[in-house]
Amino acid sequence: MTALRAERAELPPEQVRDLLRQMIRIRCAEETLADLYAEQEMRTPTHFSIGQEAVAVGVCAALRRDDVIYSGHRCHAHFLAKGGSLPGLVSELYGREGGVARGRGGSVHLAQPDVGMIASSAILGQTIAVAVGSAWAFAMDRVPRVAVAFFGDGAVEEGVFHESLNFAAVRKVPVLLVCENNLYSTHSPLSVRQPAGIAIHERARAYGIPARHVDGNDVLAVYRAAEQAVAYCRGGAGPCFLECATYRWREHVGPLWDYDRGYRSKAEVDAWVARCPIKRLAEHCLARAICTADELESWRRECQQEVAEAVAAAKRSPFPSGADILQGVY
Amino acid sequence: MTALRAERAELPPEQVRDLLRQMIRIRCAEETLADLYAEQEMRTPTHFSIGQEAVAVGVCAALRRDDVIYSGHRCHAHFLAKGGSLPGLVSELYGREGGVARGRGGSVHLAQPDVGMIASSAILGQTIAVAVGSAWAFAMDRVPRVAVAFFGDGAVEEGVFHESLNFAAVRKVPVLLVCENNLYSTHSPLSVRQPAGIAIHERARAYGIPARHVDGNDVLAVYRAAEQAVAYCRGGAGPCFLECATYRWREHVGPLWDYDRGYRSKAEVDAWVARCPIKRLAEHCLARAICTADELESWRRECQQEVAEAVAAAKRSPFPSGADILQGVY
Amino acid sequence: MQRLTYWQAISQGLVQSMERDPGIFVAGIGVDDFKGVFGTTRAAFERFGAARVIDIPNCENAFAGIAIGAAAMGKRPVVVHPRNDFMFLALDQIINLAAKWKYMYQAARGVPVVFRGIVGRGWGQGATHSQSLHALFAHFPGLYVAAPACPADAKGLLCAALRGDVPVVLLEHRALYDLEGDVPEEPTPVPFGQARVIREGTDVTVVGASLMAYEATRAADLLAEHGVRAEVIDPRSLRPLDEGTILRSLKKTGRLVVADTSWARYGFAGEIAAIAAEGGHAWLRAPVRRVTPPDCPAPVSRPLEEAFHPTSMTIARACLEVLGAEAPWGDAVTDVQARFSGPY
Amino acid sequence: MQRLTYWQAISQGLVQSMERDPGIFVAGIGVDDFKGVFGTTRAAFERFGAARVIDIPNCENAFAGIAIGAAAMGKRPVVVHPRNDFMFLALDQIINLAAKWKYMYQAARGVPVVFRGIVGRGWGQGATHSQSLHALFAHFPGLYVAAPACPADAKGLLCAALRGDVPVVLLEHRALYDLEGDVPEEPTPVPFGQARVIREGTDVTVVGASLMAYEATRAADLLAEHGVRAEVIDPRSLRPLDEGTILRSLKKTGRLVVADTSWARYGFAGEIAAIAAEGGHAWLRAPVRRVTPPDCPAPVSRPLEEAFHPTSMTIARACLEVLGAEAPWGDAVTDVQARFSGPY
Ligand SMILES: Cc1ncc(C[n+]2csc(CCOP(=O)(O)OP(=O)(O)O)c2C)c(N)n1
Ligand SMILES: Cc1ncc(C[n+]2csc(CCOP(=O)(O)OP(=O)(O)O)c2C)c(N)n1
Ligand SMILES: [Mg+2]
Ligand SMILES: [Mg+2]
Repeated sequence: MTALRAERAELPPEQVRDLLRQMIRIRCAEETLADLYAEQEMRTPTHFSIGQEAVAVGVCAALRRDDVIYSGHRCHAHFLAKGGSLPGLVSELYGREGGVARGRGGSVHLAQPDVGMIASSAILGQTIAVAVGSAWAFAMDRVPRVAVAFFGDGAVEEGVFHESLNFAAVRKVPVLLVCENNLYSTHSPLSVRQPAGIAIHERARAYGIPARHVDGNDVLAVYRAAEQAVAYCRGGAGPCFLECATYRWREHVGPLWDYDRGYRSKAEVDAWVARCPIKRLAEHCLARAICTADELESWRRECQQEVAEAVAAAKRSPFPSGADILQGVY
Repeated sequence: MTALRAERAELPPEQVRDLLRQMIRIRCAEETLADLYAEQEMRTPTHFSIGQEAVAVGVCAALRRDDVIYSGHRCHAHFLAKGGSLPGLVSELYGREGGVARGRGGSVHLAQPDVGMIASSAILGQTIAVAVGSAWAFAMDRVPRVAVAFFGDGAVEEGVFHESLNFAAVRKVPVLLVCENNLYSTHSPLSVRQPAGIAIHERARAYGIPARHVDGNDVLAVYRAAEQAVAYCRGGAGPCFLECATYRWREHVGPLWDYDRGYRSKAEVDAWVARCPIKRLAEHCLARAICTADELESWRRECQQEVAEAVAAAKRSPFPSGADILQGVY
Repeated sequence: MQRLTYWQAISQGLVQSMERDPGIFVAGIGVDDFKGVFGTTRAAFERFGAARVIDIPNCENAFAGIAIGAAAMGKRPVVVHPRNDFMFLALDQIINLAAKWKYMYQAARGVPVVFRGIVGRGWGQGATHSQSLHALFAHFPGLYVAAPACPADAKGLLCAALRGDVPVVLLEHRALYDLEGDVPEEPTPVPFGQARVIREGTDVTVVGASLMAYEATRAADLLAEHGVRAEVIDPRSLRPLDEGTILRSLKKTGRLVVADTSWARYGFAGEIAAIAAEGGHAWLRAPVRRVTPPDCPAPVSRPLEEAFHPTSMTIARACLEVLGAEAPWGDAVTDVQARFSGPY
Repeated sequence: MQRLTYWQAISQGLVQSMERDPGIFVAGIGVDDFKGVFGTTRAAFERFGAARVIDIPNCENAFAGIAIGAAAMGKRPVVVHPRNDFMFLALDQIINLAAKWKYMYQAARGVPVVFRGIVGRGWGQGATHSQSLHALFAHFPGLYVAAPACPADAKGLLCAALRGDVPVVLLEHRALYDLEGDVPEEPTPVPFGQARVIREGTDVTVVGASLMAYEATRAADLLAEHGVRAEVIDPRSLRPLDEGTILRSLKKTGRLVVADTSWARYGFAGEIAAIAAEGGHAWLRAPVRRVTPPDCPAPVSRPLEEAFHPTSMTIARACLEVLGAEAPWGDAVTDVQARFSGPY
C-alpha cells in the first residue's frame, strides 16, 4: 500500500533526542510508580506500559495537538506521550482531587481533552469504536484532524474491532488504528486466541485498509510509519492500520515481574528486555553523537525529579470527600 | 484453497432431479403462502426466500441427516431443504398448535431438531456463533458431524460474525459458513455498508478460512462447492466459507414486490428473475433429458397439492389457549 | 395547536431540532429509506439529505461507540434502533461508557447521544421483537431514560434530549405511532423528570409508562362510566423519575395500580410499588397491584398475544380489585392494535 | 462437614460436577492460567486438562452463542467472566436467545449453559468493574439467576445449575471469595427458588443478596448487641424468587430493610419492596427502607468508595430507622475488604 511505504530518511537530531527523552520520561515515571505501588497507597488496578514506550511516543510524535487519541487499560504511556499531565496522572493513581479525573476514574480512565487525550477505558476494544466516531466527526466537518485508537492484540478479537474497521473503511474516516501486539492477552498467548500464520494487520486489509507491520521497539520506525499513516488519514483517504510488535515486561496488571508464573519464560522476557526500545535509541544516539552519555544521565535525573515532585504533589493533594460522591453524574 | 476447488463432474440424474424438485417445492410453498398472506390470518413478520432457493437446496443436499443447520430471519427455504415439516411450517405461520413451535415462535423461529434444523433467529448474526458452538461440540466428541450457518450479507457486518470466525479458525471446528449475498440488507445496498472492491469471503480468508465465491443461483455449483466444503469440515480440517451470490425477489419482509420503492430498480429485479435458479436448472434438465416437461408440471401440481393440504391442516389445527401461555418457559 | 400523530410529532421535533443545531445528525439502519423508520426520519432526510441522515451498516455495538466518539467532538448524534431489542448488542457502549463518561472522566461535558429505540408489540413479532428495555436502561446512573406516551411528549422529550449534555435513551412505542394528539408547533422541550397527570381522580392512582399510560387512560374512562375516579400518571421520564407527583397522588387516593409493558420482576412496576412502600406507606390503604405481562417470553400466536399484553381491561380490573369491587363489564374496549394490518 | 472458602467451594463443586458429567466443560478468558479465575478453575484444569478447561479468545458475545450451540448438542458449558460487567457484551445471546430458547422453539430441552460472572468491589476498580447485574438478568423470563452469599451456596447452586436444563447466570461476589464456611463434601444441589433464613428475628426483616446477605448478617449481630432482633434473609436465587419466605418473615416482623450491591432504581431492592407492598401490605408497619449505593457510577478514590458501598453499618442504621430508634454506635465493624491488598 503506497500509504505505508517504509522510508529511510533520517530525522533531525533534535527530534530524535526528543523521542528518546520522552521514552525515558515515561519509563522513569512508570518504574517509580511501580516501586511505590507496594506502599498500597495507589489503590487502582494498574497496567504498566514498561517496555512498550516506543509505540506511544513514536505515534504521538506524528500527531498535532488537536489530533485526538484513545486508549485502553494500558494507557499511561499514551496519556503522557500525548502531553497529559504527569502530576494529573500520579494524583489520579493516588485517588486525589488533583488527579485528571479527580480520583474518580483511576489508572484505566485517563483523559485530558485539552491535549487531545480523550478517553481510555477498561473494557477491551470499546474505545476503538469511539476513536472511529471522533474521526468521523472530523470528516463530517472537513477539518484536517486525525483520531488514533491504541489497543492490544487481545482487543482485535472483540467484535467491536471489526464493526469499527468496517465502518471506518466504508466512510473513509481519518482514523489511525494502532495495535500494540505484545503477544499476550492477560496470560494467554496468541496461539490460543487467533489463527496461526496470519498477521493481525491482515484483518485490516480485508477491509481495504492500508496496513503494515512495524517493529514496535524501534521508535524511529514507528514514528516514520505513523507519520505516513497520519498524512494518509489527514488527506482524507481513509483509515490506516499499524501493527506494532512489542512486549510487556511486567505482569499484566500490577507492578511485579512474572516470568515465574508459567505462561512465559524468563528467557523470552530477557530477550525482549535486551531489545529495550530506550536502550536501542540511546545506543543509536550515542553512536551518532546525537546526544552524550552525560545528557542521558541528566535527562534521567530530571525525570526522576519531575516524578518525585508529582508524587509529592499527589500526596499533598486532598482526597475527595464522600459528600461529593454525586458530583458529575449528570 | 484446495479445499474449495471448483469441480465439474456431472451429478447422477436422480440427484439433479431431486434438487430441482426440492426447489420447486420450496418455491411453490412460499408463493402460496405469499398469496394467502393478504388474508391476514398469518400474523407473523415473514421474510420470503423466493429467488434464493438454490443456496438452501444445494447446501442441504450435501449434508447428512445428523448434520445440523442454523438460519436467520429468512429461514423457510433452509428449514424445508433440511427436511423440516411443511405442515409444521405452515401451521406455525398460522399460529396454531400444529406449528413446529406450537405457534409460539412464528416465521423467524423455525426449528426441528430431529432433522437437524436446530434454530433460526430474528437477531442478525446471532446463530452464526451458535452454529460454531454446535460444530465445536462435534469436534470435542470427535464425531464426523458438521454444522452449517446460513446468513445474509448484512449479518457479516455484525461483530459476532468475526468473533465466531476467529474462534472457529482457532479451534478448527467443522462449521460451514454460508453467506447468501443478495446485495441488500433491508433496503440498504452493499455500497453503504461494506468497503468497495473486497468480496465478503475475503474477510473469512483473513482468518485463514478457505473461502470462495459461488453462483448462488446455480444449484449444481452450490452443491458441488458445498460437498467439497462439507468434506473438508468433516475431515477435521476446520471451518469453510461459501459466499453465494443470489437475489431476493420480494420485499424484505412481507409478500409483496417492491421494485417501485426506490431502493432498487425494476430492471435489476427483472434481470435476477430472468436468472431464476429453478428455470435455470429446469432448462438444464430438459436439454439433457434429465426430466420431461410433463414431469415438471406434475411435480408442480404435487407440490401445490401438498401445500394446499398443509394450509388446510393449519386452518384445522387449534389455536393455543391463552391459559397455556406459561408452558415451556422452563 | 396542531394535531399530529406520534410519528409525525417525532419527525417534526427532529427536523426542527436539526434546523436549530447543525451538530445534530441522525444515523441508523435504513433511516434514509422509503419507510424512514416508520416515517420518523423521512422528512429529515428530504430536508437535510444524506450528510445528516445517514444509513449505516449493521453494527449496533460499534455504532453506539462511534456516536459517543462523535459526541465527544461536539456532535449530537441521534441513533435509531427500529426495535429496542437490538440494543442489547449496544449496551456495553451505552451503559459502560456513555452513562459513565462524565463521572468517570470528570469531564466538563457528557456525551449527548440520543438513542431512540422502538418497542414492538403484537402481530406475531415474538420474543425478540416485543421487549421493553426501559427499566434496564433506567437502572444505571448517568443516562436519562424516557418513554413518551403521546405525540406532544414524543416531540417534547426528543427536543429536550437534543439540548442537554446527557446521553438519553428514548423508548418509543410502535403501537402509539398512529395515535393523534395536540402538539405544540414550536420545538418546546418537555423537561426530564416531570410526570404528567393525564386524568385526575380520587379513588385509585394508576401509573403506567409508554403504551400503558395510554391504556391506563382508557381504563380510567371505562372506570368513570362506573363511578370510579382513577388518577392516571404517566411518569414520561423513568430517569430522572418524578417521585413527588406519584406520592402526592397516592396521598390522595391511597391506592396504587402500576401497569407496564415489561415483566413485573425487577422492572418498572416494581420500582413504582417500591416508592409507594417507602415514601407512601402511611397513605397506602390497599395492596399495590402490578399489571404486567405474564412471566414468559412474548409468544406469537394471537390468543397467546392477547393473554400476554396488558390492556385497558386488565388495568381497569386491577383497579376494581384494589377497590374491592367486581368488574361489571365484558371485553368492551378495543385494542389500539386492532387496526394494524402488519407485517410491522 | 468440611470448612472451605467460597472459592474453594466453587472449585470443588466444579470438579465434582465434572466428574459426574463428562459433558461439562469450562471456558473463559484465562481459566487455565496460574490464577485460574481466582482459584476457582485451577483444580479442574489440573484434573481434566485443556480438553475440558479451555482458554478462549476475547469474544464475549460470540462465546455466549458458542456455548449455547454446544449446549444444544448436549454439552453443559460453564462460561466464566472474571467481571460480570463484561457480560453486557454477551446479553444479546444470553437474553435474546438462551433465555427464550425453550419457549420460542417449544424445544424439548433448554440450553443449559451456566454463565458465571464475578462482581467486583472496591480497591479502585471503578465504574466498569464494580457493577452487579443480577436484577438485569433476573428481569427476563427463561433464565435462572442466583447470587450465592456463602461457600455452601456457592457450591450448591453451581451443582444445581449443572444438573437442570435451564440456562443459569451465577453471580459470585469477589469480596466473598475468601470467606470460610461449612460446606457439604458431596456435590449436593441447592435448589433454585429457596431463600435461606440466616438469622431468625422478630423486629425487622433484612433481605440482602450476595455480599449484602453477609453484611446484613453482620448488621444483625451488631443489632443483637443492642437488643434488636433482625431476621436476615438471603434469597440466594433471584429468579425464581422465593416470595413466600420473605412474606412469612414480614408477617412476623412488620418491618423491611432491603440491601443491595446495585442501585436502588429498578433493581433488586425495589422488587423486594414491591413484594412487600403487594403481598405484605397488611403486615407492613413502617416504610420499607432500601440500602443501596448512591445514584452514581462506582468511583475509585477510597473515601468515595467508602461512601459508595453499603455495609453492615449502613444496614444496621436503616434497621434502627425503620424501628424509630437511634444508632448507638460508631463505625465499629470492619470491612470484609479491609484485608484485601490488590490489585484484584
Ligand atoms: C470486554 C472485556 N473482556 C475482558 C477483559 C479483561 N481484560 C482486561 S485486559 C485484557 C487483556 C487484553 O490484552 P491486549 O488487548 O493484548 O492488551 P495488553 O494487556 O496485552 O496490553 C483482558 C482480557 C476486559 N477488560 N474487557
Ligand atoms: C441485530 C439486528 N439488527 C438489525 C435487525 C433488523 N434487520 C432484520 S433483517 C435485516 C437485514 C439483514 O440483511 P441480510 O443479512 O443481508 O439478510 P437478507 O434480509 O438480505 O436475507 C435487518 C437489518 C435485526 N433483526 N437484528
Ligand atoms: Mg496484548
Ligand atoms: Mg442480504
